[in-house]
Amino acid sequence: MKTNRCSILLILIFYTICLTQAKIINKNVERSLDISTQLVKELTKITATNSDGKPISVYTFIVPAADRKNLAFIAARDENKKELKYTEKVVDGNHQFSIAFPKSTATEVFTIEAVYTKKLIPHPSQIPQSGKQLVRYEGNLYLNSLYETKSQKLSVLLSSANILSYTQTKPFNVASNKIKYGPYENIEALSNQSLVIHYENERPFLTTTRLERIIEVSHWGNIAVKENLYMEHTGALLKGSFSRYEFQKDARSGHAIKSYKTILPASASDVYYRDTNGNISTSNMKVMRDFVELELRPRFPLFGGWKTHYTLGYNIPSFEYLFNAGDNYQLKMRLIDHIYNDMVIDEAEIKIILPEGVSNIEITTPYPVKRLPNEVHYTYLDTVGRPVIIMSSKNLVENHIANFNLKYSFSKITLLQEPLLVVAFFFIIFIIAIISIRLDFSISTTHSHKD
Amino acid sequence: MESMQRYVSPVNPAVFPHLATVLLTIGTFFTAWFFVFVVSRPKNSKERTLFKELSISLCASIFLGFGVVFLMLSVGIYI
Amino acid sequence: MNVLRRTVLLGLLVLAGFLVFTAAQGKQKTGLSLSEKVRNLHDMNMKKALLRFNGQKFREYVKNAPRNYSVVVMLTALAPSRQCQICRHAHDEFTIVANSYRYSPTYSNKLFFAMVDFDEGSDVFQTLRINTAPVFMHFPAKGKPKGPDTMDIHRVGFAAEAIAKFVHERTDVQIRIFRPPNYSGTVAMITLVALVGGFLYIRRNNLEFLYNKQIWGAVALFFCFAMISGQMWNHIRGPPLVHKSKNGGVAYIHGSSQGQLVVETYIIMFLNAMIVLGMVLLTESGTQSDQKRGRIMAIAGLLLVVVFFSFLLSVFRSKAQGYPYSFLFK
Amino acid sequence: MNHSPGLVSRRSVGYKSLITFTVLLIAWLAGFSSRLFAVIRFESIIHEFDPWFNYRATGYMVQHGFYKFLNWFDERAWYPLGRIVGGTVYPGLMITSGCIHYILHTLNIPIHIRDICVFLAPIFSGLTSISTYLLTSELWSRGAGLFAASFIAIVPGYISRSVAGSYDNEGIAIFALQFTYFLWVRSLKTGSVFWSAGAALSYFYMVSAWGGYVFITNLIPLHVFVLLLMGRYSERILTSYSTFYILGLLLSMQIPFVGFQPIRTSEHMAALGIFVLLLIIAVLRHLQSVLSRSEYRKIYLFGVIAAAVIVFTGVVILTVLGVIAPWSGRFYSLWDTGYAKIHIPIIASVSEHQPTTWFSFFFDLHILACSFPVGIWYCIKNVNDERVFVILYAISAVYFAGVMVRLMLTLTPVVCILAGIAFSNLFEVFLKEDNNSNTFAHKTISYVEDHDDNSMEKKNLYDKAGKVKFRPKHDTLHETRSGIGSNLKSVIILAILMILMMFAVHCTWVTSNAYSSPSIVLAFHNNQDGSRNILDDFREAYYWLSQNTDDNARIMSWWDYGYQIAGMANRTTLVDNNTWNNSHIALVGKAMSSTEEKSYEIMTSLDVDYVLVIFGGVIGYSGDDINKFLWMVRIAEGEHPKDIKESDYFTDRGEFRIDSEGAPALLNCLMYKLSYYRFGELKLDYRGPAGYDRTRNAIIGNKDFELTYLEEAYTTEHWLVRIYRVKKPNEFNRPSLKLSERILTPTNYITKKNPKRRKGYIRSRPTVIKGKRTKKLQ
Repeated sequence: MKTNRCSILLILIFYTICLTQAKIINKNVERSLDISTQLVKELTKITATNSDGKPISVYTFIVPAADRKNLAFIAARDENKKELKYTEKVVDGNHQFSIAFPKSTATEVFTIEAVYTKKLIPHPSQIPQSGKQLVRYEGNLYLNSLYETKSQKLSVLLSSANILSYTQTKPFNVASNKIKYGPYENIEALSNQSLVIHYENERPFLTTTRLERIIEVSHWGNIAVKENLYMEHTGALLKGSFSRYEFQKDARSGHAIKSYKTILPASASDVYYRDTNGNISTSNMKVMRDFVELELRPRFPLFGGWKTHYTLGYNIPSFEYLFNAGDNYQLKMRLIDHIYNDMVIDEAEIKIILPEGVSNIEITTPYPVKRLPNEVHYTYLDTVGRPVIIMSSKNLVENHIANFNLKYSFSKITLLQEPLLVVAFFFIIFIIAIISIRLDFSISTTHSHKD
Repeated sequence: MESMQRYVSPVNPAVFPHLATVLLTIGTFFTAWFFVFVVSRPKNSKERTLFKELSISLCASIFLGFGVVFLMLSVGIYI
Repeated sequence: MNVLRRTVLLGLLVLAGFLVFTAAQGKQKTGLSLSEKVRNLHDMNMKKALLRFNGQKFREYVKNAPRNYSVVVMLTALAPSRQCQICRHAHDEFTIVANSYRYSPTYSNKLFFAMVDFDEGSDVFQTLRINTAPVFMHFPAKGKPKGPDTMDIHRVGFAAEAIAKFVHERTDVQIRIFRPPNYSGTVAMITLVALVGGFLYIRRNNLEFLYNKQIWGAVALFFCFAMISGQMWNHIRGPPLVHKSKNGGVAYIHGSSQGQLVVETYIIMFLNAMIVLGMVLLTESGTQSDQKRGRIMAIAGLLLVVVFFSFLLSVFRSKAQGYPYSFLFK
Repeated sequence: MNHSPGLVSRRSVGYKSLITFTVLLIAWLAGFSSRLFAVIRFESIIHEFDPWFNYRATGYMVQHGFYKFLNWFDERAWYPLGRIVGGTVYPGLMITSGCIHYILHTLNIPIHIRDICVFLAPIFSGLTSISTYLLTSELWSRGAGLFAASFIAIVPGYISRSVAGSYDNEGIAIFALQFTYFLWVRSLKTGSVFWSAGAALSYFYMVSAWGGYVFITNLIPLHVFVLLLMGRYSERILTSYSTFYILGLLLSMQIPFVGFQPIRTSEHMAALGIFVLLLIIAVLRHLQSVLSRSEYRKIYLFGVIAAAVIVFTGVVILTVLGVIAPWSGRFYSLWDTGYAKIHIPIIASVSEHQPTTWFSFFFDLHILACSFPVGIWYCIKNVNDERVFVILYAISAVYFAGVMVRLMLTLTPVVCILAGIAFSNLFEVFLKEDNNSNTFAHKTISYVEDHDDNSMEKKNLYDKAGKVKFRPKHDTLHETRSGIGSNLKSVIILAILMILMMFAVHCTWVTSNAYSSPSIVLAFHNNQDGSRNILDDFREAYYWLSQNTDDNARIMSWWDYGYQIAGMANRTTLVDNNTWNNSHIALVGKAMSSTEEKSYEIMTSLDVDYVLVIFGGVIGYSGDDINKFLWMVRIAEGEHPKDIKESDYFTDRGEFRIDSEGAPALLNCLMYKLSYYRFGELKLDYRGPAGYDRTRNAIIGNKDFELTYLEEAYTTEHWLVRIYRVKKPNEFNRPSLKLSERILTPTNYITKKNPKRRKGYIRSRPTVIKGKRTKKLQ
């Protein structure tokens, strides 16, 4: 009922659009849907042709409004894995990503990678400690497209072979933890056929509700990184009581998160892992060749709905990320870094603290982020304070791990400021001593003046 | 951009602790000297001693100052 | 006919009534009424706070039914022939409780304190099936005494406070214990003061010795030694003099670091004193004019200090598990 | 020892003060670093119980400011009563660390308040040693002072309360104590108002820091009194004492927690009495100067007697009238040693209120314990005003230390002073050159050298090499000497140094083994491989509470853990470590020691959300709640003798056992159930039986039971802390009541809860009877 009404509406839109531009059809569409983790990773390979041999200048890929808030990351690439630029606009409810092709031909083969978060709904929403975590995926069996599709396939990758129910639209077949739909021929544009899969997913549903990442640059040759993380298990909630006995009895306690691995940069040293109550003594570090693997165990295993919060920090020698020519410096670092595999970050705030006395700062980020007004940070031996650059962003996933690029200029002489400060401090003390001598107090006031 | 080379600290971080110890010891030595000199200073004849005191204290404070800074660096307070 | 039957019936009724009446009379005679009991008890209590029952009295006032008061009874054997030392103490404590209840504002006819001596009421002991003394029992106003109505003296002891607590648990009567002030201490103090005063009075013409620092010093040192060697602990905890181990041996040193024995503390006191003496000798040896004397004092002092300190250390070591250090001998 | 600086050449004065300075510095460093074991082994963390409250209060003050702190009503403690923190703490500690925090932050030194709190006590230990030096050099000589400073820097009796992380009042109070005494002695010697005013100020700091200030208020008057008895009255005493008393009185009354106690309680009356006495004597002295001898004698006798009588009777009368409060219980238990055991079970239940064995004297003081009487001896031998003070200090302190273990703390400083005097005398004898020409310079120099490497020894704990290079120096020093004989001298010196060395080593051993474990993180070495494991269960549980419970959830636990829950989990607690409300604690104890449904009534009446118990049975941790359980029962019994009987929790043979022979009351009480819930199924090792309690070494008696009114919310990794959630009434189906109970409940419901209805019932009765009667009549 609802669907066909909106489909009518969509068809109207479709006509309006068809009037404007030439008729593009999707010759072949291969979608692969990876819902084996807490993310939904959708990779769509589209072969589009223009019916009237003209080259395709712009291809418009649409995402329904309902999914837009879940869409964390989207990118389009052509055959040889080259990024394609796109612009986003909203046309009555649908978000249209119009992809422009630099050298446009009549037939374009390209892939669109999209990552959705919070699209797998645990069902039932509460399970006991020993229960299995079941989730539902709801989506569209067909590609949401403005264009008519000749043939399309869909392959779904699940985390386990334990599938309770799934949409059965012929033709389809089910391998152990794979479902293959299609090929479906001649799908009308904007046609919508609901796809529902209800299956067991024991992968950790761990969300970083807030990440505060502080990068402090010191020109004495060190870059200190400190991350405050607020974690929450966003899977099915724990129903009833937690029993340590049960937990100890069976080693695999399904959906509970005991530990996870964080990957730090190669030369990370003096790592600390603590919270408001002090050190968390349960973590061990493995130094690999080109990264440091840190296995973090929270103080307590995380069950559905349980939260935790910790601080992770480490030092990196400056030559890893800091470059200079004369007095011009450039900091190339990851805006956010790996926390755990298939991570989801609801909101992140990144602070970059530069040394005292830097000037004309300019920053370029790999993807648009929200710039907050700069602040001033005071720490040891500071006089005027250090400039702090603050950025924030929402709904991030692993694909967002990319370098930012920060340029500033700084004169080496200012390095001497701090030592001289201390020297001055001591010297003043000595001067005071000298003066007090002149005023004829005695240094050792401990003579017992007996009369 | 590629003209830039990697930035290394003016002082090799490996030597921070040694530097700190050496500078601090020298600094304390000067302080002790200053101490004795000032305490056992004859009450009369101010000027020459004043200059000497100032010079000693200057040396002391320079060594102590740098020593303290390197001490902080070596314990991981990167200022 | 009918009349006759009526008269007979009447006669029977009268007879029955009479019988009943006489029976009632008889009952009246044999047992005291409740009010009488209470009155008697009260009168007795006026004379003595702690009522002394024999078997018959006990049955009369405690066992027999009509009671609205509860009685706390001490069953004991005070006769010297019985050789029950504890009973003496128990009796004293119990009288203290009884007195302090008797003269407390909460005094009423609801509660009485009584005692039964074995030699006066042995039958009571048989009826209650008791073969030990002393036993504190509470007879509630209604019903028979149950398990918790017998005071567990093995656990709580029979100090007056404990008895008062027991009474308060069983019957809601709060008793504040008024111990009759223990005069022995004060008497001793007064005599001491008197002696000292008299002494001073006799020696009033020369009070030099008051300024004798040696005496004062000795007193102060003795006090310090007493405290350091844990005499206060002994005073509070009352440890045994020595340990008799199973195989007949006698242990003078308590094994653990938690406790100590009386003899042990004396030993320690002695060791401390020796060490102090040694140090004093060492210090004095310097001030001697005569060199030889000084030498001897120094050597003696050194020996005293070193030997006794290492001895003390080894005693300490035997008590502290895993203490690594020792000086001369283990 | 007191000399005019003119005699000796200025340069030697310079060296002397330099060496003095160095020794004090080294003492400070040694003391500081020997208190860091806990930080090095574990981390910079606040230690056991009370420090957590101080830390929390400090954090509050730093966050909200001083005035907010002063009238802080903490509704997270003693639910539902709450606690007026500002009026019930000694704020000195918080203010001190708060000020440090403020200063550092104005200097842009961003140090977290936790670290300041952790390191406050070690830093103040340095100040303590300096003030001890000052006091001792007032009393005897600078050499003795250096000895005393080095001793108190590392003596375990003081370290036990001032290791890094034990953020407690004593840490700074000892400094205040020593400094007050120093200023008092100085003022007594000089008779100047300046010093006595300083003493009053320092006394004010002491009052603001610790309840132990009562010791000062009684010791100084005692000193004055004894001086009067010894006929050592002088204007100096009059000046300094009257200044000190008046100022100190006024200042001490500024502390909210102290308030009017200084004029209302018996503890403070001695000071007042002495003050009056002193004034009267002063007046009499004055009269003596004006009157003739004969009449003066009469007046004198009369006056003194009258004064004594008046003061005494006045105090007694006021006490009887209740204007002056009698001795407070904790204080009274110092005199009547058996007092607490009978009347105040909570005081008796604390282990540090026990008397002191000789073992712990030696454990805490080592050689000082056996050498400080020498100091007393010499102080008495050549006595003067200030030495009278130190003698009294020693005597009283040693008595108190004998009565209570925790008062060892007040004994330690005076022991250090006197031992310092003793040893300095010793070395003075044996390092003295025999030709007595210009003795003093050499004396002090030799002194100073000696203290120098004496405290070097203290440092030797950290580098053992140091000592060796000093020995030859001694021999060279003494070879040239004649008299007692240089060899003998050097032998003696070596022996004494050896003993001092052992003292230093002992101190370090004791500190590292006994006094530096932050009882919230446990460490144990497992035997097969020497590896060191860390049990972090407490923080695990508290952090779980702070993260996964409602922000104002109410948590019931035994009072030991109240402060930690408030500090680490930041949740509301029912009872905590300042045990001001006995009945509340007894209520919790009752809930713990009665059956599940009975305690559910109590818990709902206190609307408890979670119950936290400590259970050591899995890892063999002996300090858990089952071992404390008897105290809960006793304290509960004290308040509710009807419902709780200690005897019910013992077996017939009067023993406390948790296995199947255990008393039924114990096996079914809440504490037992919460501790052993699902423990019966757990096999610790393959051979061992299930449900084997390692702490009590027994198989638990009540194995498989289910909880009706609570559910397990969380249990830490080693089962050390177990948290249960109290179910809401709609969350469980109550066990069906038997018919009798069903009848019973409404009756006592009417009688107990609701008197109105009963009244109505009574009123209705006569009317009915009347009605019948009237019918009959007609």
